[in-house]
Parts: sequence; structure tokens; C-alpha cells
Amino acid sequence: MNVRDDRVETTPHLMLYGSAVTSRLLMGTAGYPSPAILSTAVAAAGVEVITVSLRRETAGDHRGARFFDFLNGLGVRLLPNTAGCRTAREAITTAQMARELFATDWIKLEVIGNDDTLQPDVFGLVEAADVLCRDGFKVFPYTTEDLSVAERLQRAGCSVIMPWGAPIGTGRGLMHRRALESLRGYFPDVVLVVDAGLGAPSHACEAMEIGFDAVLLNTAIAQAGDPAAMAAAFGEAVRAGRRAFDAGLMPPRDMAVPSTPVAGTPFFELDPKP
Amino acid sequence: MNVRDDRVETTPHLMLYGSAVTSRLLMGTAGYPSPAILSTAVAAAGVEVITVSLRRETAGDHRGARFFDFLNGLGVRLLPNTAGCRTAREAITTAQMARELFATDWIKLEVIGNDDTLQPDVFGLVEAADVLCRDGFKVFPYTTEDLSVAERLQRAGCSVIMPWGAPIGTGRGLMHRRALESLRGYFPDVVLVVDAGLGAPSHACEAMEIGFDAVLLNTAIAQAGDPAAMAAAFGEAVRAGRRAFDAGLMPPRDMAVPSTPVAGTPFFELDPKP
Amino acid sequence: MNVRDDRVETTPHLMLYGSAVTSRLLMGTAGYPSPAILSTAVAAAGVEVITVSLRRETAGDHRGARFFDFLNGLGVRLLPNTAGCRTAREAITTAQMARELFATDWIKLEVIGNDDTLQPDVFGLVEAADVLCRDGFKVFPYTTEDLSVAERLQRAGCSVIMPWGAPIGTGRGLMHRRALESLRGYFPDVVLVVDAGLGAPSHACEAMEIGFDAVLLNTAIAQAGDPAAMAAAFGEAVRAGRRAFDAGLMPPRDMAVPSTPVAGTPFFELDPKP
Amino acid sequence: MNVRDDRVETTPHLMLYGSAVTSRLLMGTAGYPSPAILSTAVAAAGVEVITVSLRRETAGDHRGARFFDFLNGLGVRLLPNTAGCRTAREAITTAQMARELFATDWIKLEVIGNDDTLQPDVFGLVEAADVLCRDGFKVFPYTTEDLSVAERLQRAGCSVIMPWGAPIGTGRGLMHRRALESLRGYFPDVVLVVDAGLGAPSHACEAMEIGFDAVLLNTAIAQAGDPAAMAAAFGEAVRAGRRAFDAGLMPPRDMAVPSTPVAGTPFFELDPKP
Amino acid sequence: MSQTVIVNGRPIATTSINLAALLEDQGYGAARVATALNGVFVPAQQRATTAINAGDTVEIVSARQGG
Amino acid sequence: MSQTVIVNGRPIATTSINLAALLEDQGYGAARVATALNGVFVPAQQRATTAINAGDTVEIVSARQGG
Amino acid sequence: MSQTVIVNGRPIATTSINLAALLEDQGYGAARVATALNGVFVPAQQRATTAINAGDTVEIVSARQGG
Amino acid sequence: MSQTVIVNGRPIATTSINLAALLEDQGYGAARVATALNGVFVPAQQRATTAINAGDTVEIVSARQGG
Repeated sequence: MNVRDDRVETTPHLMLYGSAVTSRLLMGTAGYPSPAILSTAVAAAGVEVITVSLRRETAGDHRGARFFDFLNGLGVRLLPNTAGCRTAREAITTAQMARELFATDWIKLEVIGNDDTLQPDVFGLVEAADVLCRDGFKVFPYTTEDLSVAERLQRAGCSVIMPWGAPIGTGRGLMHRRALESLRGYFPDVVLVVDAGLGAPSHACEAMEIGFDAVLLNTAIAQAGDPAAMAAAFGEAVRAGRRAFDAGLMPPRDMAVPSTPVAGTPFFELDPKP
Repeated sequence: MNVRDDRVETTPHLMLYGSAVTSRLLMGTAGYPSPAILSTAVAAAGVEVITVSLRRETAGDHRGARFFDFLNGLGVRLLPNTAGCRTAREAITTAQMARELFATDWIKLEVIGNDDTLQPDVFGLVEAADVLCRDGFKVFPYTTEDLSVAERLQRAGCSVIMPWGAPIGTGRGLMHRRALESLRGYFPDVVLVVDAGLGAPSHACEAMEIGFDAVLLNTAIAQAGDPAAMAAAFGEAVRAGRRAFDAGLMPPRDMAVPSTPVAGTPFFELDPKP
Repeated sequence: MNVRDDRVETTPHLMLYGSAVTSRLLMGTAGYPSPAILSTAVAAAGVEVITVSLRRETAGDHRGARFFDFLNGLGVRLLPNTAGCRTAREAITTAQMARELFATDWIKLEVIGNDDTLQPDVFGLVEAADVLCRDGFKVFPYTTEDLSVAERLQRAGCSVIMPWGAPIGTGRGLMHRRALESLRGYFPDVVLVVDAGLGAPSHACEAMEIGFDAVLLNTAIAQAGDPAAMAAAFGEAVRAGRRAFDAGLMPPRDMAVPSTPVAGTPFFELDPKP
Repeated sequence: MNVRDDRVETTPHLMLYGSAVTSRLLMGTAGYPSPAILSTAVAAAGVEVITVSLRRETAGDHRGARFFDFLNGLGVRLLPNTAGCRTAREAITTAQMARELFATDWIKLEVIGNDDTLQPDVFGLVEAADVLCRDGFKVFPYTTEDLSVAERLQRAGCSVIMPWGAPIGTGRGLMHRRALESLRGYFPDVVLVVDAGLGAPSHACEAMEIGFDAVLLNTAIAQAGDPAAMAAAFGEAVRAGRRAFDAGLMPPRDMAVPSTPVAGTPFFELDPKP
Repeated sequence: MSQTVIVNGRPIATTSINLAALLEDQGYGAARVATALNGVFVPAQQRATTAINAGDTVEIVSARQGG
Repeated sequence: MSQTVIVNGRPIATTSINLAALLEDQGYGAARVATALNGVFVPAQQRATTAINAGDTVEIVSARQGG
Repeated sequence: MSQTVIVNGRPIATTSINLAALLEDQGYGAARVATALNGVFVPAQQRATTAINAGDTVEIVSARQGG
Repeated sequence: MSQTVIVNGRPIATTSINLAALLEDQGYGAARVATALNGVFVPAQQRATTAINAGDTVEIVSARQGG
């Protein structure tokens, strides 16, 4: 076969709203056993972008200040999120607070439609994306695999779109792989990131193999027995998947095909199969 | 969760019949565009064991000699196969010829039951494994996911067992994942290798994540657009999968769980969801 | 186990906006080899509701009149669709024309977001559903499995919601079964119909087993070798699935459990397994 | 499309070793809440063949006699099994006892290889089938989906072969559907029955759709909330699946295809999609 | 005075001044159809009072098979 | 002379010298059962001529529900 | 004059008349926080000119771990 | 006296009376090959003492790529 799929042009760097990033693994920072372990995991995976959130600060307890100090030590780029927002209005205000607090116009936009599935509310999402893009934000929307929604996000001004692999925290991998492949086909020029639902490095590898530009995950690393080792494993798997996409994967076949050539096989005349 | 699965003890090296090997990717040598590309692929993946076969030699054309020269240059360990054999008798004689020719008692034992599916004939396989083990061979049997067959192979003397992922050359990955996991559980002390049917690095990664000791593949690398890059990708994916297995993977969940903590989310009183 | 799942109350009849229907198979009318075969299929399946569409009429060729005559002969209830509409505005006008033409306020609402996947445009869909419900229509919206979209459709006034099984005409069955089960759980009081993508009676049966109220399909019957026999098969499968849902299905298990009791098995002391 | 698949010739009756049977649902008798419910289930499904077993009889408690009386009242054909046998020898003796006790030369041959998975031991199975066929039995072997094993069973004299759907009692359906389809293709003249692992009528329907001749199941009916209703549901689903196979199913497609014709769609010039 | 309108996607010249007349004029007679003018539904009983102007777009549809 | 045999997995003492006598002796009477001796099937009509020896293993089975 | 406002979901009594004063008064001092009043973002440099009224809802947030 | 044997699936006429001679005669010389006679492996050191008879089947194989 030895055919390369050139539909989607690949570049050595991942371009996120004009910023070049080498690592295609974006990592969440929540739920780690300790800041030290989080720090080791970030280093082990070679991650360059991490997500952070905003939460209510109690006067005098300095949690925010300590976390800022910690973040400074990591030396990576921050992607604040709007986790927990249930309406466009909440998400917009949260994004504006995040921009001031973290001094970045990047925002991972989450508008949650259902507390059980934590699925995106695509209506609130598009509404908020529209407002935020016009307000100068670089929006990273967390969305479903819905093509029509992605079109609206792109039209709103998003040049990065982040469909889920599976519901947040489930670790089920690419539940709707066909739909994700379809998204890739429709949006060759949008940066596509699988965000949420990945549970194993093989899932991240698969996302890259179908041509996604990056993956973003949290729970599968934070909740691993050894988070730093798991972060390294995800980092390797993402590189492997990207390399494989670039190298041109064989298509699956229905029929078996001998790998060892048949010609010259000894005993072909002897011993007819009983 | 942060729990490690210690069912299967892991070691830094893969022990194959007493020989320590670092790379857990075993590679076939057939179907490459050229020997030079095969050679680059072996190096790119850091492979230490490759499979070879025996075929009829025509007097005077020196194909065997040239391939031996090539193999010497690679400096890796050889695992001859009995590809194409349809009976125990053919496989046994082929194994004996291979032992003399390649000067190794390692043999990848294939007894094919059906020319279309290239599936193992488990009866011929067990019969041949029994004879060859008693004859001093180190047998690497290519088998199905059948537990009872694996028991018989182990009893015959095999300390490496190689179930298929999918039919040879199909690239479909782990078609019977549950059965492979079951095999792993039943044979904690046998070296288990997924052999055949893998089409993408994510498949190899998954095999390692469920605790297999190694993978063996050919077509997915040889037929890639860029075989050397694909070999490197498989090598990385195998390392990632092994590392993840050692690090302790999170179990999949049915319900979504927020990664970002809910406590302290702003706006909880405002703006009740419409 | 012998446990019945009483989450969703079942009734002998399917209530569609106040109208009782016995058959839970709704059928499309397009693509049949002949009107006679369509007619036989409707009878064979015992179908009581069929979908129809509106298309441009050429003066003098009386295609509409002939189809009306045919429909009168069938004696079943009509559910006009807005197939092919790409915006809320088109769909609304089409629905209004349908109401006058077919003298029914039932409308199967389709707003297509993409010509390749024929997937619903959920934004246009909700907008049109909102307008039509307020205009007195009984709306049967063709939608995705998205929970947040379903919530908005329900709020708009839809008491029937019709998520897809798979893209129209693909025959792939319930591609997102988990999400459909989730929908069922969230909307115990909405009539849920799987519309589109079913290819085999087993798919229709499965939809009923997970508690859906009905299925709607066209291609799998119209394109069958023998459409009337296939219609009968779908009718039986839908009844079987509904009956099974009412009877309480066993949950799948991970481990094997003997069906024949183990107690009293002969030979337990003899012949220990070799 | 309207193409019928004529690979496998279908007949109105199922021929089991020369005996014509109308119902393609074979049913186990174990684990029912009461004999009365079992009896109702048999009647509700229209089952003509049921499986029974042999167990140690305690003198004076007449359990066997009471069960014989019950069986006489059912008026159906008996298929004794060798459930629980772990070696060919046990199975052979059990079959011989069954022949005398139930006065039938039909035997459902089970040789279990593993107490956890209850999977067939294919070596013991083929050995026992060989002996029993030569001894005049009509053997119904419970086997895996392995093609080479099926070949040996056929050569031994089995004209009925019964591969599993999933491990006994798990209710997981056709776990290896591709392999079962492959079996069907290779053995057009063997009666193929899916035995074990079916959990829902849709599973039984699917087995028939891929051309299997019948299904045999126990747990999914016996453990249902309402076994008689579930038996009826399975009966209908089996008929639906068979009918669909005869009627010629549409093949699944990758791309969506409109069911409602596109020609004549109103508004094609207006309102270009935004 | 003849004017051009688009009927079912094709331009035609007509002297009809309302939708009812247009239908009659175009040969639809008593056909059971539904109509829209410039993308807006026109009920049957309003056709006679619905004026037609140059450049208008008219849809005239009837029943067909559908899925 | 009493000897010990295993019947359906349990040791019993018996003076029966053949399988038919053992069945009678153990109270199976006219029960519809099938039998095996030391793992080998013994047809009903051969029970009277099948000797029982100390240490023998006897299976006496009848019909039950099965899957 | 003390008035009641809701700060991070809890009612407090305050005499502050603008947001900057409220932060100071509540002990946030130089803390790196962002603020919203009645669901609308208030940039740091506008806090001193943003009046606080009885019943207002104030959010004061800072950085945390997130996914 | 020439006799016919099957070498690698093809009939050839040969006057060789043992396997070593046959290999030499057929031009394999010092080639690194392995051999089987009538489906049974013949080690290199036994070729000279392994007689060839009419109708025998000989396999002569060497190394190739394999999966």
C-alpha cells in the first residue's frame, strides 16, 4: 500500500492561535495527590500548556497566591477554564475574570448542560463563544462531536475546537470515533483537540492517528497509580500517534493476508491438508 | 483512585526463554519496499528480535546468501517462523531445518488451519508444540485467544504464548480484548505476546496496557507510507503502553465526574439554569 | 434475578400527542420498487403511521393527486416531513404547507445541517420547533442524541422526540446506545422514537429493549430484497423488543455462570482434569 | 439495492438430523422460578426442543420421576446435555446414560475447559464427538467460533454445530460476530446454532439475520422478570431475524443517503444556508 | 402587462396579478397543492388576495413519498 | 460380607454383589435412572451381570433441568 | 450605615460603599483576585468607582487547579 | 543410471545416489541451505549418507523475509 494520506497537512509544531507549541499533550492540574506530583508529571510529559480554573477565594487564606507561586515555578503556559458554568452569562463573566487574573486571553470555554453527564450545552457554548471571540478572546471551546455546532463555533471565530472523547472523567476513550473522523475531514484547517474522556495512552494515540492535532486530559493522569509515569506514557503515546499519522497508516482489511510471502513455501505438494 | 494493579509483576526486561531483551516490539521482515528501508525501520524502532522464514532456494541465485549477509548487518536476534505450514508434520520439519539454517533453537510456530483467515489450527499447533518442545526447541506458538489451547501449549512446554489480535494482515487490532485480558489473568507467569492483526500504534499500546509482555507485527510497519517512521511510532507506543500498565491505569467509569473541583464554583446562587 | 425495571411506565398503546396507536413501527414511504409493494409492506407490518413529504408539483402531471389517491387507499395516519429543509425558515413554511395539504397538524421536523451526514442542525431545529409548537403544530423533531438539545425541544413543547440511531440511510443501528439510554432515563415522560439509521430488525428490537417507545424507518424496508417480508420482520422485532422491555431483561454479566446447576453433577470425584 | 443473498439456501423447516422442526428457538429448562412458569414459557415461545440434564438421584426422593412426568406433559422433544463434564470420557459416559434414560440419540455435547469462563475445551470436545458419532449419536456440540475446530466436528460426523455467542450466562450477545459470519460462510450445509451468551431478543434476532439456523438459550428467559413474556419475545425475535435473512437485508453504508428524494425539494434557490 | 416570476425554481412570464390567477393560468386548476410566496406560506383561501409582483418566487407543492 | 463402594460420591457399605442388587438394596427400586460403574456406562439390562467390588465408584443419575 | 451584601455566596454586613473598599474591608488586601458584581465582571481598576448597594452579589475569585 | 526425483516441487533427472551428491550436482555447491527428504529433515552432516531413490521428494530451502 505504502500510501500517505495527505488530506490534512501536518506541521512539526502545533499552532494555537499563533503560538507555536511542541508538545501535543495538554494537561489538567486538578485532583493530583500533591503539587509536587503534579509538577513531576508536567515535567515527565514535557507538557507546555496546562489548564487552571477560578474558584472563590476566602480572605486571608492565600490559596490563590500559593497556587500562583506554584504555577510560576512550572514555567508553562496557562489555559484557564470556565468549568462549572451552566450558562453563557456565567461563562462570559468567568472568562473575563480569568483574563485579568491570569493575564491571558486564552480561555477553555465550558458551558455544562447537565450535571450528570457534564456534557456541553451547545447553545450556551455557541452564544458565549460568539461574545468572547468578539471581545478579543482566543476561545478553546469544549464541545460535542456535532458537526453543525462546530461550524457555528468556527464561524464565531474559534480556530481551535475541542470535542469530547467521552464524558468527563469516564476514561472511555473515543466513543464516537466515526464522528470525530468526520469532524477532521470537514475542518482540515481548524486545530482539533480531543478534550475529556480519555482513560489510557492508547486512546490518546488513537486520537492522534485519526489526525487530531492534540489531546487534553486530566483524570487519567491525576488518578493513576503513578501520575508522573502515566504522564510520561501519555506523552509518548501522543508522539507515537502523531508520528503514525504522518507516516501513513495501513487501512484495516476484511480478509487475512499472509505477511510472509507464499511463493516458495516448502511442502506444497506433500501432505495435502487432511 | 491511585491504585496499582499488582497482579502481574513487571520487570524492566522481557525474558524470552532465559534471554533478556529490552525492546518489547518484535518485528517481521516481509513486504518492505527495500532491504534498506527494513534496515532503517529496525533501527528506528530499536527492535532486538525479528522474524524470518524459510523458502525454497534455487541453485545459483544466492538469494539466501544475500539475505544472510543482510541479517548479519542488522545485528539482531532471529526468530524463524513456520509460516505457510498446514500440518504439524510440515511445521516440525520446517522447524528442524530452521534450527540448522539459522543456528537457533527459537521457533515461531505457525500451523495454519484455513487459507482465507490464516487462523491457527489449534490441533496441529499443540501437536507440533509438543514434539518440538521435547526436541529441545524454544517454541513461540502463534495461537488464538482460546484458554484451553493455551493451557495445552503451556503444558507442552511453551513459556511464551502468542495469541492473535486479529487475522494476519487485517490491521483490526484487539478484536477479542476481553478474551486476551482473561488469558493474561490465567497465565501470570507465561510471556504473552500479541502476534498479528495489529494495524496502528494505538493497538500495540492497548495490548501492553492490558498487561501483555510484548507485541509482534509486520504488515502495519512494512506497508506504511513511511515504514521507518511507523516503526519508531510502534516502538514509542509499546513503551507508552508498558509504562502505563506499570503506572496503574484508571478504571473506566459509567458516570461523568468533574475533573475541576465543584467546591467554590462562582455563581452558584445566581442565574439558575433556564 | 427476576427483577423488572419499572423506571419507565409502559402502556399497551403508544400515545402520540393524544392519539392512541397500536403499532410502534412508523414507516417511511420513499424508495419502494412500486406503490403496490409499498402498500403490501404497510399491511404486512401492520403500520398505522407513515411519513410523507412535499415536493414541487408540475402543472398537469397529477403526481400529487395520484399519490393522494394511493394514500387514501392505505387508510393510515400521515406524518408529513420537512425533509431537505436546511433552515428553520424553510422548515416552518414547509410545515405550514403540509398542514394545509395533508390536513394534519402533525409534522416530522427535519432541519438538515450537513448534506453529507444529513445530520440535524440542532440550532435550526430548536428554533423551528419553538415557532411551530406555538403555532399549534404537534412536532415530531428528528434530532441527535444530545441531551441539552432534547431539553430545549421539550421546553419548546415537543412531547415526542426522535433521536437518530445512525446517519440516515446508513443502516448502522444504534451507534450511540449509551447516549440513547441516557436520554430515556432523563425523559421518562417524553415519547422517544429512534428515527433513521436502522438497518436490521435486531436494531429496532434493541431500541425497544432499552425502553424507546417506537422506531421510525424507511430505507431498510424499502431497499430490502423483499420489502413486504422485511416490513413484517421489523414489525415482529419491534413487538419482541417491547415485550422484552416489559418483561424485564437480565443485565449483562462479566463472568460466566452455569445455566445447568452444578449440584449433583456426576463424576466430580473421578477423572480430575488433566 | 433490492438484492437477495442466496448463499445459504433457506427452508421453511429447520432439519435437525433428519427431523423437521418449525421453531428455531431451542430452550433450556434450568433456573426457572417454578415448573409452571417453565411450562408457560415453553408454550408462549412455541418451542419444540428443550434441553435437559442428568444429575445424581437420591434414592426415594423421586425428583427424576417428577421431572419425567413434567416433561411428558410438555410434549416437546428433548435434547439432553453433558453440562459440567470436564473430559471427553465423562462426556461420553454421560451421553450414553442420557441415551438410555431419555430414549433419544440426540446429545448436546459440552466439554468444559475452564470453570470460570465455562468455555468449551475444544480438544475434549472433538475427541468425544468423534467417539459419540461413531457410536450412533446425533451430536449437537457446544463449541467456540473456531473454524478449524468446526471442521473437525463436521468431519467427525456432526451435521449440527453450536458455537457460543458469549460465555454461558453472561448475556453479552454475539461477541465475535465476524467469526460467526465466517463460520456461516464456510459451512453452508451445516446446521449452525448460536448456543449460550444471548441476553436479549435483539441478540437472537441478529444471529438469525447473519444466517444462523437457530438459537439455543436458557438464562435470559429463566431469569427475566416475566419468563413467559420473555420467551414469547425471543420467539418473535427469532422469527423476525429469520424472515429478515430470507428477505435480504440492506448492507450497512458509510455515508448518509437521503431516504426522501432530493428532486423537487422546495426552496432550493431561496435561503442559502447561512 | 407581462411580468417575470420564479415558479418552482423556473422563471416564467405571466400577466396574472394574484396567486390564484397564476395557479389557474399555469394549469394547476383544481390540483391539490399548497403554496408559498417568497418563502412565506400562503393559505389557499388567501391566494386570490395575494398580489404577485415581478421577481416574486412562488412554490407550488403537492404530496410525495417521504422518509 | 460387606464391602465399601462409592455411590454418587459417598462411601456406603453394601453386601450386594452386582449393580442391580445394589440399586434394589439402596432403595432405587423401579426408579428411572441410568448408571455408570467406575466411569463406564452400564446399560440397565447389564446391571444384574455387572459385579460390584470393594472401592468401586457408582453413579446413579436421573433427569433434571438443564441449559 | 451598614448594608447587607452577598460575598461569595454568604451574606455579610458592610459599610463599604464601593468594591475596592469592600475588598479592603473584608481582608483581601493585596490578594491577587478577580471580581464580579451581580454577575458582571468588574476590572481591578474600576473597583474603586463601582458602588456597592444593599442586596448586591459579589464574587471574589482566585486561581485554582482545573481540568 | 538416471532416476527422477522431485526437487523443490519440480521433477528432475539425476544420477546422484545421495543427497550431498544431488546438491553438488544441482549446483547448490557451498550454499547455506537446509534439506528435507520425503518430508523429513536431513541434517547437513547426514546428507552424504542419505540415499536418493526414484520418486523421492527433496526440499532445499534457505533464509527469506518472514512475518
